[in-house]
Amino acid sequence: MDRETQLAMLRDMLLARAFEERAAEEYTKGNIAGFLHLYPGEEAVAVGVLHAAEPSDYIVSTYREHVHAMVRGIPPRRVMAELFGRRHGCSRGMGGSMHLFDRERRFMGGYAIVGETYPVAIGIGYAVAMRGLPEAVICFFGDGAVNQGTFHESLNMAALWRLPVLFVCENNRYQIGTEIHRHSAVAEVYKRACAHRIPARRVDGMDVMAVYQATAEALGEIRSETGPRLIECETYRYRGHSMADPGTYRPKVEVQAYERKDPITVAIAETLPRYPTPEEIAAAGPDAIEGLIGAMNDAGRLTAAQLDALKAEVTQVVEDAVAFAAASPEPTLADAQAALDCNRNGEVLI
Amino acid sequence: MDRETQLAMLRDMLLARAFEERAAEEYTKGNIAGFLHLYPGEEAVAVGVLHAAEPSDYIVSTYREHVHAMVRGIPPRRVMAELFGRRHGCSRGMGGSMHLFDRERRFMGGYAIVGETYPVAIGIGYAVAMRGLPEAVICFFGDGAVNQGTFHESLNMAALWRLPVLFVCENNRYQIGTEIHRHSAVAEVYKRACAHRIPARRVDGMDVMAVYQATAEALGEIRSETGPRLIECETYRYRGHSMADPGTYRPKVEVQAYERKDPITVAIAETLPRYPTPEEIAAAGPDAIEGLIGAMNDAGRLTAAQLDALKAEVTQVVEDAVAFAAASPEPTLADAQAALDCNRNGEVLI
Amino acid sequence: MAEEMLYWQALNRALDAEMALDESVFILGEDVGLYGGSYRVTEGLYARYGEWRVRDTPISEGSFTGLGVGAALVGMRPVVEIMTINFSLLALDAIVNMAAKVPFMSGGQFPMALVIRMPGGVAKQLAAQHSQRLEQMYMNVPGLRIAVPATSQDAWWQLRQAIRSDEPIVFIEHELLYFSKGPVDLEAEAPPMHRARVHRQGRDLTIVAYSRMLDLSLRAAAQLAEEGIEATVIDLRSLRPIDWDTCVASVEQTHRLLVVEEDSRFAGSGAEIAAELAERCFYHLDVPPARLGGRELPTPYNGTSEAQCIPRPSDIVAAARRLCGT
Amino acid sequence: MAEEMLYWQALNRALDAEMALDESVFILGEDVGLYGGSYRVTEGLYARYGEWRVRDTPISEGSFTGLGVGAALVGMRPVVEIMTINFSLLALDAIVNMAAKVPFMSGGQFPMALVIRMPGGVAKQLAAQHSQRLEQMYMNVPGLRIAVPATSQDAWWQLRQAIRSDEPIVFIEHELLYFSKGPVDLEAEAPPMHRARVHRQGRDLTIVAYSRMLDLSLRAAAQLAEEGIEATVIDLRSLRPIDWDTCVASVEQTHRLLVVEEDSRFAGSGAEIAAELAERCFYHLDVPPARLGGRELPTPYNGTSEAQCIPRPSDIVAAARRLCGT
Ligand SMILES: Cc1ncc(C[n+]2csc(CCOP(=O)(O)OP(=O)(O)O)c2C)c(N)n1
Ligand SMILES: Cc1ncc(C[n+]2csc(CCOP(=O)(O)OP(=O)(O)O)c2C)c(N)n1
Ligand SMILES: [Mg+2]
Ligand SMILES: [Mg+2]
Repeated sequence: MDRETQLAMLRDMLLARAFEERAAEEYTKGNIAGFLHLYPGEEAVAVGVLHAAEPSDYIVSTYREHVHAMVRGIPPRRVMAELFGRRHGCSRGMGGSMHLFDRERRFMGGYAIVGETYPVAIGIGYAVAMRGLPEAVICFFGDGAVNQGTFHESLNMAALWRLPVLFVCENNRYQIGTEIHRHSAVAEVYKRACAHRIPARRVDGMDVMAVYQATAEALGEIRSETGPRLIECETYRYRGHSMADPGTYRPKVEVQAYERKDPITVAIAETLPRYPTPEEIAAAGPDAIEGLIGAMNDAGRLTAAQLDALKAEVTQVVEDAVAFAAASPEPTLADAQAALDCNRNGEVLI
Repeated sequence: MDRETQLAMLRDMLLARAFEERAAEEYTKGNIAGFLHLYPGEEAVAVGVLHAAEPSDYIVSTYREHVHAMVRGIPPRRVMAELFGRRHGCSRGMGGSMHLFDRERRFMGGYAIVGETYPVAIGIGYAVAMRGLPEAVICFFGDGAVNQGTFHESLNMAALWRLPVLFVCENNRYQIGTEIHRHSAVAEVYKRACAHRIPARRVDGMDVMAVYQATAEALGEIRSETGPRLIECETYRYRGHSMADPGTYRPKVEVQAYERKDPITVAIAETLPRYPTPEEIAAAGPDAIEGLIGAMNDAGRLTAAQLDALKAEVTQVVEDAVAFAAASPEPTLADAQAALDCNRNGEVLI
Repeated sequence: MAEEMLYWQALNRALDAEMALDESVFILGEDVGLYGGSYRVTEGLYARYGEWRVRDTPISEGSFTGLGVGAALVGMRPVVEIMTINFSLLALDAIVNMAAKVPFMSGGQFPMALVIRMPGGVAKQLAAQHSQRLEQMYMNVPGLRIAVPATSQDAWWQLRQAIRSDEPIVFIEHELLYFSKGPVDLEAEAPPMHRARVHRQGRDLTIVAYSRMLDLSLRAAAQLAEEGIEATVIDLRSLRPIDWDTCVASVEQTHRLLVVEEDSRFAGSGAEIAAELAERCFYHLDVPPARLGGRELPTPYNGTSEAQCIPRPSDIVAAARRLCGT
Repeated sequence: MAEEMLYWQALNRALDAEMALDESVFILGEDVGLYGGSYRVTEGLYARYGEWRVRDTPISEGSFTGLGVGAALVGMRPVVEIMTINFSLLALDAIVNMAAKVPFMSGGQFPMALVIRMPGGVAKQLAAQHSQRLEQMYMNVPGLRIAVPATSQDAWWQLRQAIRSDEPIVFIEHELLYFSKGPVDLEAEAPPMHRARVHRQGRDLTIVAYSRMLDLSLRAAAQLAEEGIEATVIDLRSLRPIDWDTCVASVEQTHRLLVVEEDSRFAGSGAEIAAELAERCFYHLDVPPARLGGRELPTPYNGTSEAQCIPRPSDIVAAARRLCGT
């Protein structure tokens, strides 16, 4: 891989981390409301996948999609303005954090009802296949989302009609507070694709280069019209499920369970839903960002000064995004009505 | 297998065939209305599976369930009366052909929205597991039904919690007019169970002994608390999907397609949806009923006289069922109201 | 020039006409292709347009309706057929949470030229699960429009309008109307999709109906006329939006309102119609606004009971007589 | 003796009490166990009753609700929690096609002691998909009952009644009520689950509300009283059936009706309420029966616009003033 690409990926990961941490702050300050799902820890997935995609490809994402949106090219300003619910947000203040859209960049939306991304993705894939274009659709989803019926329904249709869809699982091992072994009989998500004979593989989702590589290969295969592919990226998130989930409830449950010493105590202790502690994160090996920095250092592709410059730049970008968002006006009810009427084409109803 | 069991199975298969052919007649006469889905050709499945089950097991079936109901022990009289929509029907005239129920015999219903049988079955299985009883639940479904989201959702939960459920696919290769290769990317239904690590196998659904054997084994495993099992029975139906589907439309479509000689012509010709012709049925080997008769003959377990007696008996049973149904009164609106209020326990609403 | 056509034929012609005109129109659903559609509505189209434009689907209502949503986002005009409205419960997330909301949530960036066709209503002894009239479920959803053609002419007009519209449209047919016949003028200009139509003018009461209840109401009106009661009969044609002006104008003349619907009466579609007209026409009404709907029961399989659960012309006549105090 | 309790605590106590009494009661839903429930309603129960009676499920709303149906058929009393009403669209087949119909279709052979709990309503900036009030979807379904507790006391009473009932019950809570406080008398005898409650008596108009709109209506009534307008405020507590007698008796005294609902007004729950009362109270009404509902828009994310889409006390006051001609 050329140095430019690698550097661009590093920059996007740094930006992602800085943006999300700042979003958390702004949420605490009350500038952002609703459910806010953050991405720290998982950056290598969005960055690796989307850098391997073409601008002509379509992206379908979930409610944890700020980073996907920015890597895709939506200006951080417009993403932050959407989080603030403002008029210059990429969804004009109507969608918020969970519903970022950008038609021009083929960012087809964040979907917040778990399992919606699959049918949307195969629908776009159907249109692409019908038109015979060399485009692909990238469909993101979590490990918890594979238990929604639409997963298998859509995979079957994608395989049956050889639709150009790349299914990307961001497996962070948790469905809110439920660990994967407690929600799925088969915890290796990629193995589920066997039910539809879709070629599938697992990659280290903390290694951006591995994600990039796997994506590039899969997209190549898809473009030669061999049908859908599935990639499972093993990753984890450092924070709670959303800002509404600080995880503080956990000791209490644990204590209660231990106090009672009933037969389920052990099961509870073993499967206690919790996010990794800083120590565990450290023990798990270098962070995706540190990993990339290390690799680039070793290869002589990154100096300390360059890294500092990148960090300064993304800090500046985030600063600017917040200032932009804060200055953007609030939408009015007339704006909301216009958003609803966007497809009415001037037809006058009663 | 002892001769008694084999004879009982033969008798049930003969009864099934005679009952269904008579139901078709009664439908034509206008005594039965609604959608009527018949079972000729598939007898070995219901008979083989249900003879291997215990009276304490629960049965959940589809809209093509007259035979399941009778093999389970619901008197043909009460099934026919239900088809007639009468008060002495097993659902008191409220359910009709697609919705046979018998609480006492643990016949938990025919479900007519494709895909409903799975969640009902795992719900009963959940209750059984919770109570720690040695009962099992048998869940029937068609090949088309595996594409409903509830299939994978329910299989996952069944495997995750090791529920005592035997999933039985009646694969007759058609979802109404759509052949299996046109509705499923993987046409071997049992292979889908791999997504949930459920032991699964395929058996010849035209061989009642094979079906019986496979079911007995699977139920044994389930009773030793090893979790769910899946059996796919390859079978076919001689008639159209329902009485509303005589299949007469087919030549027309074929002709139109050929006339045009456009690129899809070949595809249409190859995948033309149709039911097997009598010749094809013959070529496919002996019918399930003939097969069993032949085997019993060879083993010296059945004489011509015995066979004749059996046939006469089932004809008589069917005759009696029709007479009973015709004599049964129609339910009234008060009966319908009572059926709705069955769980109100006398509470007086406004 | 009008020609006689069955309702399903009018729908079939409408599909054919739009598919011929616009390559972005495609059909998908169970058995719509080779089989030709459960009610023949898509007959012949597979042979004419090929499998990509007339797609037989697996039994996966949630996902193939969602597929329609995705395709519409990139400018296609999918016509999704759900075999009956009863199965649409499996597709409600796609219809209510996606089709109706995605363009709005994006701030108005995306088209949603999606049509979801399905027959509703009670047919003949299909039992409770297969005999629902669920239109009221779609009425409370901003972002959707609902067309309910009652005649062959409207089937032809409204389906073409629905396909051309960039808004998501729930298109509710009726199992018992498919084989009803009526004149269709293929050249005549269509009124707006949501405009109500006065089928008969009378001075004594206003009957508001839609879908299959139109025909029943007209039959009742004919009988009432023999008794000297002259009823206006309005076919709403659209359940979202509803053409209030046409209804109000009529009630202001007749001073009596009878809403006839096939739904169970409690919280059915008629509730909105009656509530709104009660408010708008309050000072013009001589007697309480009345609703006649289906009975508060799941539909029994038994034929006699089933018939008693759905309004019949005689029920309409009786209700009208009560309103008119005769 | 009444003690102050948060709404979620009252629900929690009700679950605990019934689980202790009856082993056939079990809970299932996403994160109801170890996590303790998204809104804490099931807190502590997993530790107390174990994983078979408090079951964390995968994200499979359709099937785990259907699991509840199956378990109820064999005499269990499942309490299914759907995380929010918005996701219940994925479970409608289980609720409408199965829970409401299977006992009937079997001719009355099976119990269906199923409770489906879920919060509904607009919370705070969750955007269109997560801000729905879908209760009207359940109202037109014979075979279902719908409880909509507005106070901690009713949360305690009605949930216990729902669990004990052998009928399928849709139990709609409200995201913004979970942390509201109110007195709960754990010993007091409960009125029937469907009985409406008059929270305030006044002579000038009748305000009919439920769930979160009760509190808003009471606040509006307090303000109206300062202006000399005395409103009766009725909390329906149940949306199927509706306690008409209580409402009719009130309207006969006040001669003015205002229905306040959170739904988008068109075809919302208020339509049935207004239509039925318009008919029953026609000769007692002095002015047209009025409805105040949410705006005809998917809910915007932006906080200011969102607030404008839901009735506020000031809107209720204004509507009441209009009705009273002041
Ligand atoms: C249909 C549906 N059910 C439940 C929810 C509530 N919910 C939001 S996110 C989530 C967990 C999803 O887990 P996963 O797919 O692993 O994604 P992650 O949040 O870990 O990225 C749940 C249950 C929802 N949004 N939609
Ligand atoms: C959810 C749903 N969609 C569609 C239908 C209409 N329908 C009834 S039976 C059937 C085909 C089912 O095929 P399969 O599962 O193979 O069973 P078979 O009829 O062959 O026994 C369809 C599509 C339905 N009843 N329910
Ligand atoms: Mg996860
Ligand atoms: Mg089949």
